[in-house]
Amino acid sequence: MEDLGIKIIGALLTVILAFTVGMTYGGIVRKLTARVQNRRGPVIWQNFLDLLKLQSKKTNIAHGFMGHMAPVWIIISAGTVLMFIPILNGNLWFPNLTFHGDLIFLLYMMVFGSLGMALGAGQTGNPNSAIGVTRGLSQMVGFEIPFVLALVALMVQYKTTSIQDIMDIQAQTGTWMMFANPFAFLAALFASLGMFRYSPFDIVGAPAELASGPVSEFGGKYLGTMMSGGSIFAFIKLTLYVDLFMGGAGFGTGILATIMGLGILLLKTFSLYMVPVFYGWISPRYRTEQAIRYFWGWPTALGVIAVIWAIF
Amino acid sequence: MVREKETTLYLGPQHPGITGNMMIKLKVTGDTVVRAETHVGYLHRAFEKLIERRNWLQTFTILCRFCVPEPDPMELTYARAVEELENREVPERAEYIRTIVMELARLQSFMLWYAGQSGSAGLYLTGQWSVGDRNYILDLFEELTGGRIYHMYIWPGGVRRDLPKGWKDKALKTMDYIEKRLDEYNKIMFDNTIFQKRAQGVGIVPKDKAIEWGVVGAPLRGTGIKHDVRIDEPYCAYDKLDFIVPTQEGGDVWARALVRQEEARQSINIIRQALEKMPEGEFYNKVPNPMKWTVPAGEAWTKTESVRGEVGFYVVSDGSNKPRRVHVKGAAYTNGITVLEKILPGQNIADVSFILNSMGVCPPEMER
Amino acid sequence: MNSFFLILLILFAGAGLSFVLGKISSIISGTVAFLSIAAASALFFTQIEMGSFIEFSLGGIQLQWGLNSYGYLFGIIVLGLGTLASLYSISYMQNKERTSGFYFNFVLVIAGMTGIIFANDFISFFIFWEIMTWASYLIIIYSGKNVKKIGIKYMIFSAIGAYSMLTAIVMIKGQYDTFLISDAINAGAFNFIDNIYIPILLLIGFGVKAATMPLHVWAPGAYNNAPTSFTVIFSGAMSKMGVLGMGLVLGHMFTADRSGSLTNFFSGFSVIYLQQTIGWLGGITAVIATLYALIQDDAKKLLAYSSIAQLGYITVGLATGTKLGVMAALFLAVVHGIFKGALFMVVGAVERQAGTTDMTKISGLIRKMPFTFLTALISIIALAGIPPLGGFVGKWMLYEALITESNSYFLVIVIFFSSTAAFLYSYRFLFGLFLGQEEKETEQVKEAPITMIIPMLVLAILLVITGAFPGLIFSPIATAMEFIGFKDVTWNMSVLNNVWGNEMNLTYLGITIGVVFVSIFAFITLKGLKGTRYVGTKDISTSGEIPYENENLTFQINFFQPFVRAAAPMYKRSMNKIWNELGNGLEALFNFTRKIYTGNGQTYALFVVIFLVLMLLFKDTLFV
Amino acid sequence: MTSNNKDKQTIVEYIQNWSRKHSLFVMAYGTGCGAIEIPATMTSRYDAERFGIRGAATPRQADVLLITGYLATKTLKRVIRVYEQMQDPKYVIGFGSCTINGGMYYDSYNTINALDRYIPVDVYINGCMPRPEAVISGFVQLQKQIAEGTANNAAKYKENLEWYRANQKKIIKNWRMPDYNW
Amino acid sequence: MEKENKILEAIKVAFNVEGHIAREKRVMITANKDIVSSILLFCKNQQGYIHLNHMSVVDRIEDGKFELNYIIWSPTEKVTIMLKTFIDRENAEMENIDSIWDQANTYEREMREMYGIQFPGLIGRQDFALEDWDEMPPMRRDFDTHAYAEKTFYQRPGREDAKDVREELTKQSGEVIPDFAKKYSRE
Repeated sequence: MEDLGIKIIGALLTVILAFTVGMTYGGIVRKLTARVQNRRGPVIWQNFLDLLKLQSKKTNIAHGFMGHMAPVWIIISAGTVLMFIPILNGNLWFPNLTFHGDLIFLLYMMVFGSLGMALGAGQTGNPNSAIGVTRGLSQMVGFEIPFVLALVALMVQYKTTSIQDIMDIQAQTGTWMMFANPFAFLAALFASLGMFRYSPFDIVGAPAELASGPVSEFGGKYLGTMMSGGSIFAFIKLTLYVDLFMGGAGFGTGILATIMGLGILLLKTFSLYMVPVFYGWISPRYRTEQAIRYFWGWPTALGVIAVIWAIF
Repeated sequence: MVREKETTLYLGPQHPGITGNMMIKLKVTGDTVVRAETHVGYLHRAFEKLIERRNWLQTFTILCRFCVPEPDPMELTYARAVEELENREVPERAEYIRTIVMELARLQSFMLWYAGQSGSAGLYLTGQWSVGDRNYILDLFEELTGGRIYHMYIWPGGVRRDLPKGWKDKALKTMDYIEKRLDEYNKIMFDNTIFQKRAQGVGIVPKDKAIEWGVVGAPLRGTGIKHDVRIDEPYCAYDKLDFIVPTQEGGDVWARALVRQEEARQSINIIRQALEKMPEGEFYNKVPNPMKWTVPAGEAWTKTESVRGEVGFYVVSDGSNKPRRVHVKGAAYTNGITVLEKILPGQNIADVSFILNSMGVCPPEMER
Repeated sequence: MNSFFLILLILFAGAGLSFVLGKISSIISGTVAFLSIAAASALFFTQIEMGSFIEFSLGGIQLQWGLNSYGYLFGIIVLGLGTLASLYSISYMQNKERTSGFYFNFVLVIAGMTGIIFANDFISFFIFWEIMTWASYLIIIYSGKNVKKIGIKYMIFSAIGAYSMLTAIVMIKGQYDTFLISDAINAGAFNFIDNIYIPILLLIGFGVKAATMPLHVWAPGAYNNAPTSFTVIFSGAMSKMGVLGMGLVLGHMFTADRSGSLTNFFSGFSVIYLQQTIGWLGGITAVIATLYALIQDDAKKLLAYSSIAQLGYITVGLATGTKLGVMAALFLAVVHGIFKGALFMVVGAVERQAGTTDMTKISGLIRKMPFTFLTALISIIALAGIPPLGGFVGKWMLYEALITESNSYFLVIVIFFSSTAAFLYSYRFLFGLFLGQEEKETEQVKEAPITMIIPMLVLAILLVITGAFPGLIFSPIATAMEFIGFKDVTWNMSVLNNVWGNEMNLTYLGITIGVVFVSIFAFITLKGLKGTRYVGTKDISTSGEIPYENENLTFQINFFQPFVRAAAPMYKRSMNKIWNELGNGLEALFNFTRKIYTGNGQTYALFVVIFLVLMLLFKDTLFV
Repeated sequence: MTSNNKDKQTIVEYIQNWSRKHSLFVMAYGTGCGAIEIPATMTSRYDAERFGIRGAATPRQADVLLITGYLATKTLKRVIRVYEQMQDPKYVIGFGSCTINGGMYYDSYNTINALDRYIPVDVYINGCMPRPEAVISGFVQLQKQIAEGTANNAAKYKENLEWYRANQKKIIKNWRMPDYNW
Repeated sequence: MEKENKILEAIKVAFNVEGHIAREKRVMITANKDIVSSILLFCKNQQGYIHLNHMSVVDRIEDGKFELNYIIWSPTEKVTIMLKTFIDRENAEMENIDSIWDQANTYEREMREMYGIQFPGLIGRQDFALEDWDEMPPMRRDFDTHAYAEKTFYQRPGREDAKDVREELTKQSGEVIPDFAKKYSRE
C-alpha cells in the first residue's frame, strides 16, 4: 500500500515537473528569441500568464464533440506517455510505471494526441485547420522514418526495447548512446527538428499561410489545455532523447540526489532543446514536400548507417 | 449547390499572410492554387471624390494616405503634375531635397519589404531587425518633416521647409548604419539555402508578357527588362546622379528579391550623392494663398518610381481652386490584381503570401 | 445427425430458402439468411468438439471433415463476422433489387468458408474453396460500374489461384498418394527441402485470396464493387481464408526440423531466402496499398486498399516464421476481421443514409450519425494501431517479432513507414465522412437503423476488449499455432512479452489512460460548463470574410497532395502501374478468356472439373 | 466608466484580471492605415511583447481587436463578424482620429464616422496616425481598465445588441451573417 | 521631339484625328469613341505601344459628357500617348478593350462601378470596391458625398461648426495673433 502511495504521489510530481519545465522552457525560448531579435521580450513566466488567461476566458467555443475532446486526447496522450517514461534513473519519487517504457508503445502513444488534435481540428470545418492537419500528418511520416531508424538501431545494439534498460546499459558502460552510435543520435536529432516544429518545420501552423493551422478555431480553455499538453510533450520528447542518447539523469532517492538528478536532467534537456530553437531562429519555413524530402534525405541515410553500425 | 471540385480558401481580409486589408479568394485543389481572385474595396475611402472637394493644397493630406508604407512618391507625383499644369519652376535645392526624401522613403519601404518577404516565409529575425532599424529612417523624417509616417512635405514648387541644422550629418551616419545592417539581413536571408529553395522558381512572371500585362517596378526588372521611371523620364535630380538600375533574369520571387536587395543599396548610394551634390539656395517657390489658389485648366500625367513600381497621377484642372479630377494609378493596381491573378494559379498555398509580398501588393492604392 | 453435416445443411438450406423467399420480400430473405447463419454459428460454437472428425467416402475418394484448433480460430472470424454481417445486411439491402440472389450467394459464401474450415482433405477443401470463389464472384458482378472488367479480373486471378492449387493437390496425390491434409503434412509435403513446387503453388493459390503482391490486382475493384454488406465478409473473413492457407503452408515450412545434413543446411538457407522474399512482398504490398489508399476519394475504395495493406502486415507476420510473428499475424487477422468489418459496415451505413461514399461529396455527418462515427473512430484507432485498442497489440507483436526474432530491421522500417502513412488515410476516412462542414444535401440524413448499429457497436466493443484483454484471443491462437507446428506458445491475459524479456503491461496502460481521461474530461467539461457553447460548423473564422450560405469550405480534394508530391517517385514506380500496363497489354488475352469464361459460374465450374479430371488422369505421366 | 469596483473583486477575479491584463493577444487585422505602426510597435524599439502583447492569427484566440483607423463599410461588416467570433472577455481599441469622429474622412460616403456606434470601444487612441508610444499608452490604459474590472464593454454589447444591430444594419444593406447563439 | 512627331503623324495619317504634342514625351490625341479601339490596336500591334499605362474618366457634367482617357506607353520609344474620347453621360456606354489588354478589365470594372459606364461584354466580378451599393454611382459629380455621409453615418457632434481651432483657443486665452499669421484662416 505504501508503495502505491509513493507511486501516486510520484506520478503527480512527475506531471507537475513536466508541466512546469515545459512551460518555463517555452517562456525562456520566447525571451531568448526576443533578445536575438534585439528586443527585451516578455517575462520568463509569460506562458503561465497566457495559460491562466486562456483558462479564465468566459466563453469557449466548441464545434462539437470531437472539438470538445481534442485537448482531452492530447492530455491523455501526454499524461500516459509521461507515466511510462523514466524521468530520473533509480529515483523513488519519479517512478515510471512498472513496465519500463517500451519504445514502440511510446511511438504510437505519442501519435494518439496528434490524431485527437487532428480530429478536433477537423470537426471545426475550417479549411485552414484541415490543410494544417494534412501538413502535420505528412510531415510526421517524414520525420518518423529517421527517428524509427535511430530507435531500431538502439534496440538492435542493446538488444532491448525498454528505455529503462537502455538507460541502465548506458550507466553501466559509462558511454552515452550518442557516442556509442553517433549516427543514430544524429538521425534522431534531425528528426527532433521536425518534432519540435520550430522553423523550418513549422509548416503546420504557418501563420502567413494558414492563419494558425489546426488550432484556428480553438480558444480559451481548449487552447490553454492544448498549450499545457504541448508543454508536457516538449518535456517528454526532451527527456526521451536524454534517456536514450545522453545517459539519462539521476543518482538515487535521497533529497540531495534527487535535486542533483533534476539539475542534470534540466541541463541536458535544455541544451538539447536549444538545437531546434537555434536552428529555427535563422531558418525560413520549408514547403511541406520540401520538409518531407528533407527528412527522407540525409537523416534517413544516417539512420540506415546507424542500423548497419548497430548490426555489426 | 453541387460541390465544386475545388476548395474555397479565403486569404484575408483578416489573415496574417495578407498584405494589408484585402482579400484573395483562392480556389485550391490539394495545396495547389487553381484560381485566384483579388477582391479589394476594404479600404475604399473615396479619396478621389474627396479630392474634388478639397482645394489644391488641402489635397496633400489625402495624397500621402494613398499608400501607407510609402507615402512620399504620391506627394511628389501630384506636386509635379501641378507644377506641369502651372509651369511652376522648382529650385534646384528643392529637387535635391526631394530626391533625398524619395530615396529615404524607398529605403524605409525596402526595410518593410524585408520584413514582409522573410516573414511570409517564416523567417522572422530579418523582419524584426529591419523594422526596428527602420525607425532610424523615420527619425530622420520626423526631424525633417514633423511626422513619422505621413509627411506632407513636398509641395508644388518645392518642399515645405529646408533641411534642419545637422540633419545632413545625421542622415549620413544613419546611412552608414543602415548599409552595415543591410549586409547582415542579406546574410540571414539571401545566403540561406532554405530561402533560396523557397524563392527560386516560384511566382514566375514571363519576360515576353511582362510589359503587356502591365507589370511595373521590381517585378518587371526581375524579368530582365530594364525599365525604371527614374531613367526613362528622369525627374527631380536623378539625371544628375549616378546610380545603377539592377535587373535580374528569371522573373521569380528570387529575382525580384535580388533586384530589391540591390535597389536598397542604390538608394543609400543616391542619398549620399544627393547630400554631397546638393547646392545651396531657395528650397521653395512660393505659391499663392492656398484658399484662393487656382491652377490653369489642363491635364497632366506624371510618373514616379516607387518601391512597388511606377506610380502615375492623372491630374485635370478646370481652372478653379479645386482639382477637377485626380486619378491615381498605383503600381499595385496592375501588379496586385490582373498580374497576380495570372501568376498565382499553379502555385502552392504556402507561396501565396510569399508571392504577394514580392509583387509589392499594397491594397490602399488599388482601391483608394 | 453429425453436427458437421447439420451446420452445412443449415447453411445450404438457408441459402436455398432465402433465394426462394427473396422473391416475396427482401427483408424476409435477409432474416432467413441471418437466422441460418446464426443457427450455424450457434451449433459451431456449442456442438462441435475440438479435434472431432468424420470420415466418409464419396465416389471412391476418401473424404474427411473435422474441426481442428487452427480451423476453429478462423471459424470464429467467419461465423462471428458472418452472423453480424448478415444481420447488418437486412437493413442494408432493404431497398435494393435482386436481393434473393444476393442472399443466396451470401449464405453460400459463408457455407463455403465453413466447409473450408471443416475440410480435412484436399478435395473437399478445394470444392468448398470453389464454392466460395464462385458465389463471391456472383456477388461482385451483382451491381456497380465496370462490372465486366472487375469480374473478369477477379475470375482470372481466382482461376490462376485455383489451377495452381489444383496442380499442387494433384502433385501431392502423385507423390504421397493421399488427399488428407494431415497426412500430407506429416509426409513433409510442405517441407521446402523435398518439394519446391508444392508449397509455392499452394502459396500462389492462397496468395490470390490474401491479395499479396503481385496477386492483389483484383482486390481493390472487387472489394469496392461488391455490396458493402458483403465487402464486410469479403475483406473481413474471405481474405482470411487465404491467410489460413498461407499460415498452414508457411508454418509447416518454417517449423520443419532441418537440423542435420549438409544438404539440409543449404535448403535451410533457401528457406530463409523464401522467408525474406515473402516478407518483403508483404511489406511492399503494405506500402504500396497504403500509398494508394491515401489518394482515394472514395471511402470504400480507401478501405479496400487499406485491407490489402493490412493483409500485407499479416503476410509479413506469417513470413517471419517465429512464434511471436505468427502469433502477431493471426492476432492481426482476427482483429483485422473485426475492425475492417466494422469500418465497411460504417461505410455501408453512410452509403445507405447519405447515398454516396464519395468523400468529396459528403462531410460533417458526425452530428447526424453519432453511433456510426463512434464505431468508425474506435475501428480507425485500432486500424492505425494506436493504443490501447486491439490493433496496437498486433502491431506491437509484429514489430517486436521483426526486431527481436527475425532480424529484419529494414523490413521493420518499411512496415513502419506503411503504418505511419496509414495515419494519413485513417484521418482522411474519418474527416472525409464525418468531420468538416455540413453539406446542405445531407441535412435530412438520419442515423442508420438499429439492425445496422448493433453489429457495428458489437464489433467496436470487441475491439476495446481485445485491446485490454488480448489474452482472450491469444488462447485460441496458441492452440491453433500448435497445429501448424509451433509448440509451447506462451501468452498472458494482458501482458505482452518479447524474447528479449521486455514486457508491455496493458493493465497499467488501461488504468493510466482511464485515470487521465476521466480527470481531464471532467476538468474540461465541468470547468465553465456554462461558458462552453457549441456552435455550428458554419460559424468558423474564414479570415473575416463572409462565405455564401451554401458554400461548403471543407477541404476535401487532393487531400494529401503535399505528401503525394514528396512521395512522387514511389507512386511512379509502383507495382500497380506496371501491372496495369501489363494488364492493358493483356486485354486481348482477357477478351479471349472471356469467350471461354462467359462470366457464367457454371462454365467456370465445368472447366475446373474438367481440369481436375484431366489432371487426375494424367498425373502419373505429368509429375513423376 | 471608471467606477471603482476594485474592492468588490473576489480574489479569483483579481487573479483572473491580473492574468488577462498581462496577456493580451491582439487580433492580426490591419483594418486601416494605422496598421503600418503595428510592426514598429512590435519590434525592437518599442517592443510591445514585454507587456505580454502578442499577435493572434484568428479571432478565436484573440483578446483585443485593434481597429487601426477608418472603417470602410465593407470592412465594417467583416469587423463585426470578427468581433462576434472573438470570445469573452474581449476588448476593442479604436486607433486614430478617424475612428472617433471620422477624422479627415468625415465627408466620405464609404467610411463610418463613429466606431462606438457599431461595436463597443474600450480605449480610443487619437492622432493620425498615433505613434507607437501612443499605441502602447493605449494598451496600458486598457490594462488599467482590465485590472479594475471595468473593461466589460463586451457584456454591454450583448445587453444592447438590438441597438448595435440597428446601427449596423443601417450601414450594411445586405445583412448576410450567420446568427450566433450567444 | 522626333519620336513624338513620328507617332503623331502615323496616327494622324491612319485615322484622321486631331492631336498635338503637349510636351516632351507626351502626345495627346482626341478621337471619336468608335475608333478608339482601332487606334489602340494600331498603336499596340504596329507601333510598339504595348503598355497600357492608365485609363481614366473625367466627368464633364457641364457638357453632359464623360471624358475617357487611355494612356499608353512604349518601352522602346519611351513616349506616352494620351488618347482622349468623349461619350454621352446619359446611358454611357463604351467599347470594352479588355481583349487588347487584360488589365483594362480592372479599370473598366472600376469605371462601371464609379461612373456607371457600361462596357458591353465585360466579364468580371460585379463589385470592384463597393459592396451592396444602390445609390447613384458615387464618382459622378452630381453625387454629393458629404450629404450622403451626413445622412447615412452618425456624425459625432463637435465638428459641425468647422471653427478654426486656433482662433477658438485664442478667444479663450486672449492671445493676440498677428495679422500675417491669420491669412491662412478659413474663410
